[in-house]
Amino acid sequence: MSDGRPARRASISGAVGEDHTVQPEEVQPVQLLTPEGKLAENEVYSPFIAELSAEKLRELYRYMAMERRLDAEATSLQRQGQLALWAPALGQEAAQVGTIAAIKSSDMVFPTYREHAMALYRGISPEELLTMFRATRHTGWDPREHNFHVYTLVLASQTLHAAGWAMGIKQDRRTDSVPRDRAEDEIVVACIGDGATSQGDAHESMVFAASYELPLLYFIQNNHWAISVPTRTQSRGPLVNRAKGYGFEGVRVDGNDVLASYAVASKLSGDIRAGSGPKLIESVTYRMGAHTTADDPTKYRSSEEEELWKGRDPIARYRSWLSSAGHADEGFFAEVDAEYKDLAADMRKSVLALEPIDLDRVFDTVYSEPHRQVETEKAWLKDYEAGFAEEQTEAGTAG
Amino acid sequence: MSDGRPARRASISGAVGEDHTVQPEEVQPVQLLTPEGKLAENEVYSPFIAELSAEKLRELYRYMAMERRLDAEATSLQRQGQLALWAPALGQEAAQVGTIAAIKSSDMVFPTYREHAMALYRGISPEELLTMFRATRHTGWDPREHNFHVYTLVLASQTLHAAGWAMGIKQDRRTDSVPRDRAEDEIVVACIGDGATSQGDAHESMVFAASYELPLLYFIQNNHWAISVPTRTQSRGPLVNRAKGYGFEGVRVDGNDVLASYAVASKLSGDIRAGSGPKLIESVTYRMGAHTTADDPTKYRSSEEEELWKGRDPIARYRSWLSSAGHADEGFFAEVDAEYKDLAADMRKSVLALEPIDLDRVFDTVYSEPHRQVETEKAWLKDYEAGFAEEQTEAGTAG
Amino acid sequence: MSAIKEMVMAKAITAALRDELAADQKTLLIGEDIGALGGVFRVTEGLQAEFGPHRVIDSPLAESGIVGTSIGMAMRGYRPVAEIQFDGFVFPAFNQITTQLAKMHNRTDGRVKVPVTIRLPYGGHIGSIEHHSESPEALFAHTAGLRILAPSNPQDAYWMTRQAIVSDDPVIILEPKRRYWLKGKVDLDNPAPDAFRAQVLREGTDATIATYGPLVPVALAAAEAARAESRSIEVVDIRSISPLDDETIARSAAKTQRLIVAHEAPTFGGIGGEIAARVAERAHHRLLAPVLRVGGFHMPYPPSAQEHRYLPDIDRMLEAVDRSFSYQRSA
Amino acid sequence: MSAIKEMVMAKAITAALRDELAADQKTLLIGEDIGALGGVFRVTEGLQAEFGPHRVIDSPLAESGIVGTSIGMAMRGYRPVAEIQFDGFVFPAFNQITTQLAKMHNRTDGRVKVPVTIRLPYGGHIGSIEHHSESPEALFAHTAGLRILAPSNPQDAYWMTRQAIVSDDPVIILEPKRRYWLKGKVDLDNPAPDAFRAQVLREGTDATIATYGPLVPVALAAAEAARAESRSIEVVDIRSISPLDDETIARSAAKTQRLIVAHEAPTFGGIGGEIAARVAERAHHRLLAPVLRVGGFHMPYPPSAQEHRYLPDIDRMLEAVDRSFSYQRSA
Ligand SMILES: Cc1ncc(C[n+]2csc(CCOP(=O)(O)OP(=O)(O)O)c2C)c(N)n1
Ligand SMILES: Cc1ncc(C[n+]2csc(CCOP(=O)(O)OP(=O)(O)O)c2C)c(N)n1
Ligand SMILES: [Mg+2]
Ligand SMILES: [Mg+2]
Repeated sequence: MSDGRPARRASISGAVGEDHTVQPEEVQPVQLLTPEGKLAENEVYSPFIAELSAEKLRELYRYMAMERRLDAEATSLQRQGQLALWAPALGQEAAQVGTIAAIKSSDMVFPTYREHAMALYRGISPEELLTMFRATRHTGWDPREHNFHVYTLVLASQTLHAAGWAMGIKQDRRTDSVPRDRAEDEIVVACIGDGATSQGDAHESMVFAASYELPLLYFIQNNHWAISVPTRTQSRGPLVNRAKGYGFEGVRVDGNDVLASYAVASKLSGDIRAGSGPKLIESVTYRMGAHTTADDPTKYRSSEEEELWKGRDPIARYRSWLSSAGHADEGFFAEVDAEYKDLAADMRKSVLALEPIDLDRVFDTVYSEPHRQVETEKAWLKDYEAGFAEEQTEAGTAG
Repeated sequence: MSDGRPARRASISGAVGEDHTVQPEEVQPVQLLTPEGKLAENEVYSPFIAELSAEKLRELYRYMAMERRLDAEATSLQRQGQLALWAPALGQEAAQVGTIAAIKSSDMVFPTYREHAMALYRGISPEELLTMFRATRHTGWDPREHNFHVYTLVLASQTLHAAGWAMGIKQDRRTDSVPRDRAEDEIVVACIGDGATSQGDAHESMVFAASYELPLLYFIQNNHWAISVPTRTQSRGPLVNRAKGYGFEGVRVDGNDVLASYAVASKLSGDIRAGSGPKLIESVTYRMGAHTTADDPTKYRSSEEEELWKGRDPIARYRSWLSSAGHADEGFFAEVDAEYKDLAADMRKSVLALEPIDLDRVFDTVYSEPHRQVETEKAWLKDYEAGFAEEQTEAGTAG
Repeated sequence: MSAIKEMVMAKAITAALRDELAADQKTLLIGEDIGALGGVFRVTEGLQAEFGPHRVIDSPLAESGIVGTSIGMAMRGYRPVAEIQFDGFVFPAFNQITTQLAKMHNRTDGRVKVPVTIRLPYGGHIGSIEHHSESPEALFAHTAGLRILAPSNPQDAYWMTRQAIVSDDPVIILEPKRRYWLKGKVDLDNPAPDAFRAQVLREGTDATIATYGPLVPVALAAAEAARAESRSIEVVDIRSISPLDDETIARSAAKTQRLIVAHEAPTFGGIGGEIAARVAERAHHRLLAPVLRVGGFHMPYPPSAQEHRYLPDIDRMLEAVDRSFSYQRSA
Repeated sequence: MSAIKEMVMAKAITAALRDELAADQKTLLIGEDIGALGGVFRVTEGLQAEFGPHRVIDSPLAESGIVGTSIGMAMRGYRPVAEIQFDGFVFPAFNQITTQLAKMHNRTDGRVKVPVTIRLPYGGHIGSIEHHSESPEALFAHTAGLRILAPSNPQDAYWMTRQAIVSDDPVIILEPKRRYWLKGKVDLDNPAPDAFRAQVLREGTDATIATYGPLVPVALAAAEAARAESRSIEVVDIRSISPLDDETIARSAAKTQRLIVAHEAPTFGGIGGEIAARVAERAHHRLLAPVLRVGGFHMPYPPSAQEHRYLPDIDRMLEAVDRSFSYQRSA
């Protein structure tokens, strides 16, 4: 057998698990607002911003600020033992608000578990949002009401549900049965983190989306970390390139720039509505906080890195532009601050008032139709707990 | 909320499951031998062919012809009820022989289940190859002896094993413990079909390979079909582009051209040996036969298509060039034919002589160390079957 | 007047799929090779031609994708029927089935229904190669939120398939491959008994054999053989694995006082243990012997040249009956 | 002279990993966040700094990839120890575990060994959110080719981990998360009893409670509480789920004549059924009551605000003991 050629000696450097030095091929993200808060011109994307009203521009700010306030409050609730866990979205507000503001309210969104700003934008209340984290119920909102699916923790699973939903859209059109409350040009958004892109399900979703030319927008928030693992462990090159592998377009955007996030999502969702098939956004942002309240980022990342990204804070950047461009004045910002102070107090109250789901209700929703084992066990538990109540009453009487 | 823009009306054509008309972006496969059997010049790849001796060139032919002979014989054995199943490699001989001839015999190969020509090239005997298909044992050969892993039927699973093996190679180098029988510049080949590329495991394998810069060559045989499903259901664009998604190089090659297959595999494996990290080959070929002997291709593909590809037969093409270029004469071809007539007869004999594995042996290899339940059941079965033997003896005596 | 037709099981399933596709626009089929080819077992033969490629969908080769997108379609109001080509290839979909499909209704507090049916050709005795003869039912039964059916004859196959599709819960139907060509009468107008109940197929007094799917005909034959030895065996077709109709099984066991449970799946950790434990709880003092199990061995399904020694057959069932009787003697 | 140290279970596992990494160059750790972070439970803390990133490998976020590449490394002579971050996230790896890892040795006729250890932090009672509190052991136990261990104390955790790593078979170790901070003595020189045998932890005469992992301390406490009512309970720590030491369990059951099996996993289809069936087969006529089971309900693990009503506790175990005694009365 041949030895192949050219017969150069092996010189493979680095070992598995080492921090390799190869730099990913860089793709410049779309940016419309510089870190200094200046507007940059972009032939393709600027027009999407130009037509936004001052009110709309302020609304974007409002949701970003709301998320940040909620985030702080949730973190403190968790510290006080009132939440099982909290996963802050701190730093990702622009990416999320810009993107969701660009699609229709009738477009279904399949979030992962950190899309708090998107959830708020869709009218989900803080206590609905925190329900899962208080562990009183698995989910706090009705996905049908908000066209916003429940959070999915088994990473990337939801990207396949999104693909299935998109298959349903096409089927509806094909059979002229688009539901009344849906747009004729409906699309779906599948959210996913940089880490989760490594899962097989993310791939299978993209395969199905490409094969069936689905109206599906992938929204990758590359926040540089998957808990303690940097994005380069998931991908040597920019994640936006994954789309090329399946033959559809991907765009990399500065996720700390709410205007660029809005414009890119507008452009791509419009293309999808017009029949392009799937598209992908890699939104480059940063998880400014810990992965969750159970995490300790000092173990794996430098404070220099954190400082660097503090300087790129999406809210500060946007706020400075809003003011300088005259879209909002100090009065507006003060008003927003006041409003969210109230929101925080209300939220705390309503979160503390969340009742744990009754176990009977859990039994009743395992299936939608009767199931013998469930019924038997439910009845058993009722008897069993009633026995205790009796014992206690007896004890009470005896005592 | 915004409706996005531009606000064109939806015009998404085609429904899920329909035969879409969008054509995959074409990538011209590397070809060194035209279908007419003429040599084409290619700056990058021709040099790899130029240095092949006539003997080596004939060897390539020999293995292609051997596979084809074996294939015919196995098919007829299956028809006669002597095999549970057969999956012919008919038409894919050049892709397989060209590729495996280009790597070192100490490089591990992880096949799927149709790499018969590669198996033969690695010295696996026909009856070892057919063992699994006779269902007397799950596998017929020792993978360590041939550096050729056993066939893997759960599609794409083996691509992760290949990545793990490649991680082992890097680890060996890192710790200066490269085994004696391995090359310092060892690589791994992971085989996979066009259909199987849709599996999540294929993706995860490529993610690991890219992340750890593994010495791993993916060898996709795109034979146009996954049973009855055409490649375009797995991918709208050429599969070779998948590599781009992960940031490594892929090359598309005419898999019915053994010289191009050899040259491309030589080039890429050389690069990997030199430290490039993973590479991918999409070998465009055709499954000329049925998926397996249980399949009926007339249900899903046209005879025109089959005819078209008959005209691209990889063996005929190569044979005609070998003759015209003077590398082999009629005597050689006659000799090969005669040799394989013998091979076929021997093979038939040895396949029919294959003994089913003893169930005791199956028990003994569930674990490599003793396991209580296995031992109990093995003992029970022994007693149970002994009881029958007794009964029969008794019955014999009584009768 | 009822339309009673003689059909093989595979074609009874085809008929059920056809009838549901015709009855409800929202019913869709998805799977590998189910279109032009009609599936590797030809169960979907003709359906794509009849209902179109948008209702009988050839999928990419990815089981997690098949189940995951079925969940998404179901959320949107469709009733997808997913075919997994063979038992041994269901595992790439295991995560979607276990963590998503099974839980969706419960975790959304009943707001999201996912009426997905998964057709799973399963079991051995077809002389096939690795991964094509397995019985993974216990791996699904343990997970709450899934219903699991195992028809043993064409009539059940027809009606269980229809009932699975119209059920708002996810249902896995185990189709016993080795019985695809078993003939039987299908009454197209009169439903079989409730899919989720067990059924006494043959009355007896000395012992009960309870089983499901492919082994039901074997149990019936064993009962017939036992008659020669003047033993009267009752045969219970379990039919539904989740929910499990332990009531019917225990009633039979309490009556005959001896129970043998059989399945092709390995005994260790199989659903037979669950049945044995439940029946013992309900009928401990009635039983003259412990519930005995007949099943596969604790090994991967062996090469099929040896499957006859691995699979429960008439003799193995009768041996268990004998063993059950031996307990009485020693008591 | 033996080195006996007081340690919490998490650190006993760390020590075992460190000792095996030191003992054999071929031992590697791989998993999500196991490097700089030391794993979300800090079980691998310090090990990457000590042994380097090539031996303590942070993987991409893909469980099938983690197990699949571990298989490949094992084929090449390494001994990978894969960490799955939480029980509920093992399912993407289910196919590699079930169809590849478990079968490789058998299907290659013993030629290819895959000494992979999978560490699986499991079980509830940690007040967490969905998918972080599950007990999937039955879904692995049914599959031949895997060994399954469930330590309940630091000493076992240390020695079972080491035994798992040096075993040539694939081993899944269920690490009871709620006991990670349970303190106990670890004798670093003298191995715990054979990892694959059960152990009588407390002698008793009236009934036996057999359990494993997180519920062992609960069973011991239940036995203590029962003493107040003058009931003498024997406690068996099952320790190994595959192989299952039914001999030791049945011996205890035959002695006390009453057996309760407990696990956090749902009762239906759980390993308790297997144990009940086996013990009944071995000790039917000695048992005064059927084997009773205490386990989770047939539902997805509930929101943790309600887990105290879901999880077996002392009262549930004692209720089962009472129920067991009630059978005697009715007999
Ligand atoms: C299948 C699966 N594996 C592991 C986990 C545990 N886990 C939760 S979040 C996380 C990191 C996710 O990273 P990324 O996708 O980048 O999202 P981010 O947290 O940065 O928003 C991990 C490993 C999980 N939830 N699901
Ligand atoms: C996980 C899995 N799903 C389904 C199958 C059944 N199956 C066997 S071969 C095959 C088609 C494979 O197509 P491809 O990957 O293109 O390889 P080819 O048969 O063309 O060589 C299918 C669906 C399988 N073996 N494994
Ligand atoms: Mg991230
Ligand atoms: Mg193919």
